[in-house]
Amino acid sequence: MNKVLFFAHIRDAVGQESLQLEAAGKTVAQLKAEIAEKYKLEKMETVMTAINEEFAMNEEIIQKDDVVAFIPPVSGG
Amino acid sequence: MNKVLFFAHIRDAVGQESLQLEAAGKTVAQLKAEIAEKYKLEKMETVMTAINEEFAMNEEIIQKDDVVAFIPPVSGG
Amino acid sequence: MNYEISKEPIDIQAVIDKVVQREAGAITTFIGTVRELTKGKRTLFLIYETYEAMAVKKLQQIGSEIEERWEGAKVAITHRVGRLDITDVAVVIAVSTPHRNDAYEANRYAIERIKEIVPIWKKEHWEDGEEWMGNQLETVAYPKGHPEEKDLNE
Amino acid sequence: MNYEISKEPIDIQAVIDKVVQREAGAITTFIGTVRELTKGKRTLFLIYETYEAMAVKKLQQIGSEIEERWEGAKVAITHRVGRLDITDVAVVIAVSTPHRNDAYEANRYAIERIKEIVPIWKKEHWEDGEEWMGNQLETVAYPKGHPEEKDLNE
Repeated sequence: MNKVLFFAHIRDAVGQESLQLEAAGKTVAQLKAEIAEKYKLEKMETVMTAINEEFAMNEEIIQKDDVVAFIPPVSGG
Repeated sequence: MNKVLFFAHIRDAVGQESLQLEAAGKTVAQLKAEIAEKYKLEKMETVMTAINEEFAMNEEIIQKDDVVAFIPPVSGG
Repeated sequence: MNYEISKEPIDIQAVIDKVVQREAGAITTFIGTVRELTKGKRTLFLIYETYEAMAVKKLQQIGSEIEERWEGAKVAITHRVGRLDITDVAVVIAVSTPHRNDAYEANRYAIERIKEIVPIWKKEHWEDGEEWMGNQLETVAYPKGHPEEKDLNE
Repeated sequence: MNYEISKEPIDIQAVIDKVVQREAGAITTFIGTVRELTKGKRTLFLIYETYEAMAVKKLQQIGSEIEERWEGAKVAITHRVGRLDITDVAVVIAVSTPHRNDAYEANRYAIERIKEIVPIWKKEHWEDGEEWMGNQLETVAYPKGHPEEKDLNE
């Protein structure tokens, strides 16, 4: 299983801080597209993805137990 | 009379923090030359002069009661 | 613990103390505060949210980048999260270096990088609504899934 | 009292507090500390001396120059005098501005101007002697009796 974390406006749209789901074997891009469709998320092309707390490319394949996080454009500072 | 203030290495060379002397009517350059000769001060071309707490040009004429200060190259900060 | 996320008000002096070194002649700090007006719109308060574990790692990465790029630099960064009111301190960056120009440049590098890669988000609250802020340039996209060049805009 | 000469250790937070403003999103500080090694020579301690009345005026002038040049800027500067040991804080410059780039630039301007026009002198004490430091570029002269261009060197 994989834990998927949401933040900021994505968290508001999904209505949860995280989900448990099976994503092993999928690419980042595939998971992103599925989540976007399910929760009607927009502007996903501006959203980065992290795997185990490091930024990941769209082509990267998610492994068993990986923690995936969707990172909208940041606005700290 | 005029008060003349010394700082840093000039104060060390003169051996006093200030002098009372009559400088009214002299230019800054004249007073500087006199003091330099009397106390054997070197590198006076790097020393600025202030009259009443404002930088003064070499040609400026010292007035009665003006406070004159010799300002060696500063090194604050 | 030079890189922290804090739920409490930031003790600026404590951040500065972390970078004091006998070899350093200069310390710069950047203190980001909550501004009341942004483009004419009045902010009531902000909420900062973070992905804390990753944010700390990314702050550490920024510190490493600086120490590699500016010789002798020492860095400490604390970012606050939660609710912040006008004039509250959101972030403190302290950088010490042997020479002062480096302290300014390295500090500026740190704030730019924070705005690029550290997972922290702010929600602005106004009288007539609220919104999660993007990267301040709302049109910016990262087609490759991660930022590749510096966004130097505020 | 945003411009001060102090015989006591400087309270950094107190200097920062003077520039907090609701319109400012950024505060930068420059903290000049006593460095142990300068060009390989070991400093034991420093003595700073000042022409205090004029120094305060010149600090005020620098503040005015900044407020004229960077819109919305607020400035506070405290310089310490007397004996300072390694890592002691000699000067604190705090600048707040609406936008952060201005806060860095205005702060840097302040330290450069201090090194040009504020009558403060330091005497370095080493194991084998002591010396009043000139403007760090010992060859610089001001043939017209006052500085006319910026000395940007450290």
